[in-house]
Amino acid sequence: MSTGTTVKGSVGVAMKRKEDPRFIQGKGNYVDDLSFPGMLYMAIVRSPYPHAEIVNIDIAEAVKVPGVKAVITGKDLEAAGLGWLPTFHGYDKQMVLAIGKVLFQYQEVAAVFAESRGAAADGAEAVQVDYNPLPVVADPFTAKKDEVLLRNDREAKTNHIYHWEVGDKERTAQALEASDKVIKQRMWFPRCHPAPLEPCGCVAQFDTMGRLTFHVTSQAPHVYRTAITIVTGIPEDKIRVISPDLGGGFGNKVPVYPGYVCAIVGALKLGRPVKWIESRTENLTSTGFARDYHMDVEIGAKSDGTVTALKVSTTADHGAFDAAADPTKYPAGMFGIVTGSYTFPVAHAEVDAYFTNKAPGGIAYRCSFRVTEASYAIERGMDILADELGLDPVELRRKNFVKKEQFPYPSALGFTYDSGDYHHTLDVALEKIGYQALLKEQVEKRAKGELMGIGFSTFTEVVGAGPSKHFDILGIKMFDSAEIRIHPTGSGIVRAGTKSQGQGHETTWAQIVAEELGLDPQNIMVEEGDTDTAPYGLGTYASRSTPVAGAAIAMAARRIRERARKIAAHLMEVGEGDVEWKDYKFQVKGVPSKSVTMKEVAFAAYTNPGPNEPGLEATQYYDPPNMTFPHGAYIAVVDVDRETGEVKVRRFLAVDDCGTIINPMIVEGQVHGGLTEGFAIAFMQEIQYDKDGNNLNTNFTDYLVPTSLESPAWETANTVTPSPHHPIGAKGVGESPNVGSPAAFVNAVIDALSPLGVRHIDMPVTRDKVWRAIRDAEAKKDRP
Amino acid sequence: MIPAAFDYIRAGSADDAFAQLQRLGGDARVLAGGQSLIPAMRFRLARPSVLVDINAIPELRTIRLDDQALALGAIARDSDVERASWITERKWRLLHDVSRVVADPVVRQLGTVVGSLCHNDPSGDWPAAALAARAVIVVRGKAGLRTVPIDQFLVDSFTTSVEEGEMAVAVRFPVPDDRTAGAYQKVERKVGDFATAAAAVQLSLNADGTVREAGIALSAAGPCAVRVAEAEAVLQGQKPTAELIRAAADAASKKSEPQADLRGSIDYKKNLAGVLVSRGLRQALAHLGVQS
Amino acid sequence: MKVSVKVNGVAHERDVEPRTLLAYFLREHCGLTGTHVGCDTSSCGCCVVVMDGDTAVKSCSMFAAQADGHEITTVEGLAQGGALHPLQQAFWDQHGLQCGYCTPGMLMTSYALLKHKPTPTEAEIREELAGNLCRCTGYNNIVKAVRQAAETLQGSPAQK
Amino acid sequence: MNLQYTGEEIIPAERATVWKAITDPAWVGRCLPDVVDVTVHDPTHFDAVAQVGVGPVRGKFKFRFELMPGTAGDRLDMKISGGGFGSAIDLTAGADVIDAGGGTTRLKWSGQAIARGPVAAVGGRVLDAQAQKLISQTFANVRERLSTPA
Repeated sequence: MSTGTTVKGSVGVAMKRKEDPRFIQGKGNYVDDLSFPGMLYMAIVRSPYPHAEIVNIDIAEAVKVPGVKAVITGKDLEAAGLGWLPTFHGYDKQMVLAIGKVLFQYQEVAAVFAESRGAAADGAEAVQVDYNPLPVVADPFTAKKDEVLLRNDREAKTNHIYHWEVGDKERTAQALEASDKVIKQRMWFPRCHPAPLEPCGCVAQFDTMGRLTFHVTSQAPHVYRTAITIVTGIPEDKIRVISPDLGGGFGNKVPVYPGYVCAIVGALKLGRPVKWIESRTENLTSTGFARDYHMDVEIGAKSDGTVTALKVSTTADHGAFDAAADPTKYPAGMFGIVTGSYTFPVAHAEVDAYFTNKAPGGIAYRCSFRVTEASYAIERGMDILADELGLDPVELRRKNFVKKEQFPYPSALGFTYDSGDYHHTLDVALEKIGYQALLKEQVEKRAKGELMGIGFSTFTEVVGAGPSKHFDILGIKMFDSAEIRIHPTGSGIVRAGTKSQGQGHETTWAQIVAEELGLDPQNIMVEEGDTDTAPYGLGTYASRSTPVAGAAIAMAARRIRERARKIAAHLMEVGEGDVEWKDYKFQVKGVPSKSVTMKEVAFAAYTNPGPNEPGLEATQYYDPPNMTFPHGAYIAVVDVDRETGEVKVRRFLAVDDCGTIINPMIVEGQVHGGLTEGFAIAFMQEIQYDKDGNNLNTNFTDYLVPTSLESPAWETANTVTPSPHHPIGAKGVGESPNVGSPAAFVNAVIDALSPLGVRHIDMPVTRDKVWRAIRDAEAKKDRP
Repeated sequence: MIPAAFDYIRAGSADDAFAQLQRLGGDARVLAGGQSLIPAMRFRLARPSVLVDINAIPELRTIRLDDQALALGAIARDSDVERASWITERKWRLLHDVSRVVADPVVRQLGTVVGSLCHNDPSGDWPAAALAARAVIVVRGKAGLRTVPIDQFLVDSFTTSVEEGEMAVAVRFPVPDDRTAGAYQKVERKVGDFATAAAAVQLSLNADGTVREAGIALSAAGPCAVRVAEAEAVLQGQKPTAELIRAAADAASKKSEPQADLRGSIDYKKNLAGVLVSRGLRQALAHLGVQS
Repeated sequence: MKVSVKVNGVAHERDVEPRTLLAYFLREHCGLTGTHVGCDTSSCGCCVVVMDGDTAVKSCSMFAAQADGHEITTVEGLAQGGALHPLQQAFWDQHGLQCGYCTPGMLMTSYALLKHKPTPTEAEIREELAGNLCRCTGYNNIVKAVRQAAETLQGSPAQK
Repeated sequence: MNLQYTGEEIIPAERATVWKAITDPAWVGRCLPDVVDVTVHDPTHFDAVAQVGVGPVRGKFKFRFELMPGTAGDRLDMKISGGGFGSAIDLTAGADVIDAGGGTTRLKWSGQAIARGPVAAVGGRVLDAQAQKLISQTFANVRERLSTPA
């Protein structure tokens, strides 16, 4: 029966990516690559004012521009009942095109449809808008005063959006009171932007029967389909959303943007396909930003360093609309992970969010819903505590880590950490970087007046949203799905509700299926992003693909295996109970020589299924029982130039524990990329607004993406603590490096400057800020 | 983003280009490397009605080095300088350094030295270098060719002494003597950014080690690149000591009148001006084998 | 206006507006969508193509009219006779790409780089690629890939 | 971005003459540097089209003016707004009109420019020079035109 060939395992193999051949030959298929007969281009007129009444919009000149077909404004949309679109967590809404007034600079005011990109831009330029400027609220602390009310469309006459809290406020206050030492620090995690290299865009077209095909840069195509139905009333069966190749996403391609609605309206109104591709400026100024959290962190401890309590009060700036993409019940996302890797007996976290005249958002940029903010707060806080107690930051961490035997560990803020071995991961990191030698070098350097710093971050993440009893977006539970079909000759197709943006799902999903079924991953095709073919899923963000969809795929494969077992029993003429799955094939228990491969079973499923149901297909929805909790130990080594404030990251080691590793090459690549984004956030990236509400970082000349020259060479390693509840023990990794690294970078800089008495610098840690901190510290020292 | 519509004229020769500019006056702009102009046009900040493209004129790409001067034609690319055979000679060290930090490596393939001087961005690299190296610009006007010393050429932010209808056709750098070296020190937030601050330095020494001529200039330190004559004077005729270098650096810091922006505050940039002049002088001296 | 450009060895003559950027000429008039556009400020390098065999240019900061009479090589022109170019192979082998959006530009800049510096050091590669942004890879593997390609093209190990 | 400028002009003319001139929209409009067209709407409002040409920023830009003469005849404020392609530039300028004796008048002026949108974000460094030129040159032209009898 068996051909005798050995089938190898596929999970854990550094398999080259199956998607790469098309990308390296310029055969990728991104939204802007699409072209359809009669296609029009759309351009958006945007407001230069952050807060202003719209006195008049004059489109007379614009419609005269050669090539311009139509111009629509907020009034037109409002009349059609399309004035507003819901934001994902369901308790705010966002204007599609400004109605009555504009609430942030670069807000969408009108849409122009034309025969070419150039004509659309000419038309947009010709739209005359008269504004009457209103007082601007450019920060949440001004917003809090409620002197200027921004959102008069809302019932509540306040700029306050929500108050959210978790933990025991009273006991935390008491514990802090009783602590030997309490550190307090205001930390700002600045507003940043995912800025994928491919901007957002779409092509909307209706066929002759009125069915909408909507190609769009979406990390969550099914959610888009549902959202389009909610906004436009087009029945969901009349909508096909296709998310083709995505040039990065990082959270930016989760929300539904006003431009998409305008393109659909234009396509409907004009009966022609409409393409809208935003410019880099539009991307940075109007689509989902991340962070903008002002966090007041208090940590209490005994004098020996044992932590006693944690309190974090946050003021959040959501901009003009609360367009965060957090799950409904979690307006501040997973911020409750702020107790980190440490055994706080009690803790309290609260977030108050405000509207301001800034771009809307609050999305999860390469992070599982506010986990980056939380990790930064606790990891920076632990360093400040170590400094004030005169303890080694490593020892302080080690002393307070959740111990291996404490898992599953119930945190003070309500999570149940699934698994981990924090001590081991840290030990591996210390050993690998040569901590003792670095400490010795630092002592020598300090004696010479040189500024060298070593910074740590030993973070715990919470990813894989999420269990349906807690998590939903627009009411839709955050499960995910997979459908697998095995073809007669032993190849197959897997479809999932996720959408890769570079993570390599076409490879890793195939590896999971191949591992579970003993097939060749090269012959497992992966298809995502087409709502007509893929089963419903919530998409790819928040490191949820592997924990949720990856599990669904493994479970679907196991379903197939169970069906295959029956056919194998039929083929080997034994009872089903006598067949076992061993060494990637079915064999008769105790008779290794009698076996059939999955390939053989697959053929039989279509040619000779016996009494069993023919075919070999399965669909599986997976509702995770818990989140997964990846962790890591990161170490940064920096040298600071006193004269210029320049920080050179000399070394950076990331030891990650993301549970079972499906493809080590891809995991390493994910870590490299996340670290580089973390590096950028720590040192150079910020969406800054001046006090008048002007966005100052509107393109890549001022919103800085590090190049190959600035980016450090990364060192990586892994420890493996499988998740006990995930079918293959995987936890997710894409976001860990972006979550964990900012604190390590900042901690290293502060460590370098600590001999001068510098305690904290807010990100981005620019040369100017470092130089100023040194200068001020030295001036203070010089004073008697 | 798409530029506003314009008419395009491809000049077949330098004479043709000049004639077109004379004919069109203020409505026309020269398209050389286009690496500043085209992005500005995409944002519609620049909207010339006619572009006169001079890229198809081989005579303007020439780089001529004789006993007196190095002459770079109007479309000699930054990368032509970066890859020139003579660029590794010590006396051209300033140009060497600059040619490797202008914009980014790909932009340098099209970007031109003369174009950068004509653009006269207050934070550009070539204007400061040209000041330190005492370059002259060759401008073609109604009365024929004239040479303009760089100090007179740079008038104000984004403004030069080239009048409407005129055309800068080359820049000439005097050939330094063999006891010359320079350095360009630039602090930028990342590759491709304009300078937060930058210092161009060129030193020629006498046989006895005293300074025969010093050229010191700053970028991002005012409305346009600025010569620090005070620092040059400090060094002139002296053996460069640590003390004199400090004095020159202090003069540079004092002379620097930067604007506060996303790149840094005024006091930070003033500090940098001094630090970078000091580092540049030390580096130039090190090239000359002088410990400082 | 008429513009005629030889792209990957094939002559393309099109009637375009003078304001047509080379990137859009290639993408929309020649149907070669491998060249991408990621910004408006010549910062990102997604649009890099090679002009006249060895000059990497940002095709979004150049008008198609300027390319008239020139030869342009795009990512689609790298593979020859069905065989991947050593750079393409190396980017695949070394996991030098993730989302793939910057990849064509990276490949073309690297292609021109290896024409000028056949055996670049790691530091030189990092310097020469600094006009191309990548948001996914952190560049480590891209640098490795260019080294591998250099070695393959040289048939011997590149100098360290 | 927010830019501030101040300056002073001594004009060889009586205060009343100066006042009459600078409160006349058609007259003021002609004082703008590189102005190509002035359209007066009413005694305090006019539009002016100016040819702007600094560095890469070149082209014709339209500005809307509102004159706000003080009742005491010693202070003139004006609001100027312009823009294009998603940008807005709002300038405010004010001048104290002071009798400086001997048939001369002192114009002590200050101006402020606020730019918003791409023009500020991308062209900010150019704009500073431009706004300064616009304001200072306007007042210089006031002096010039009142110095040379028409």
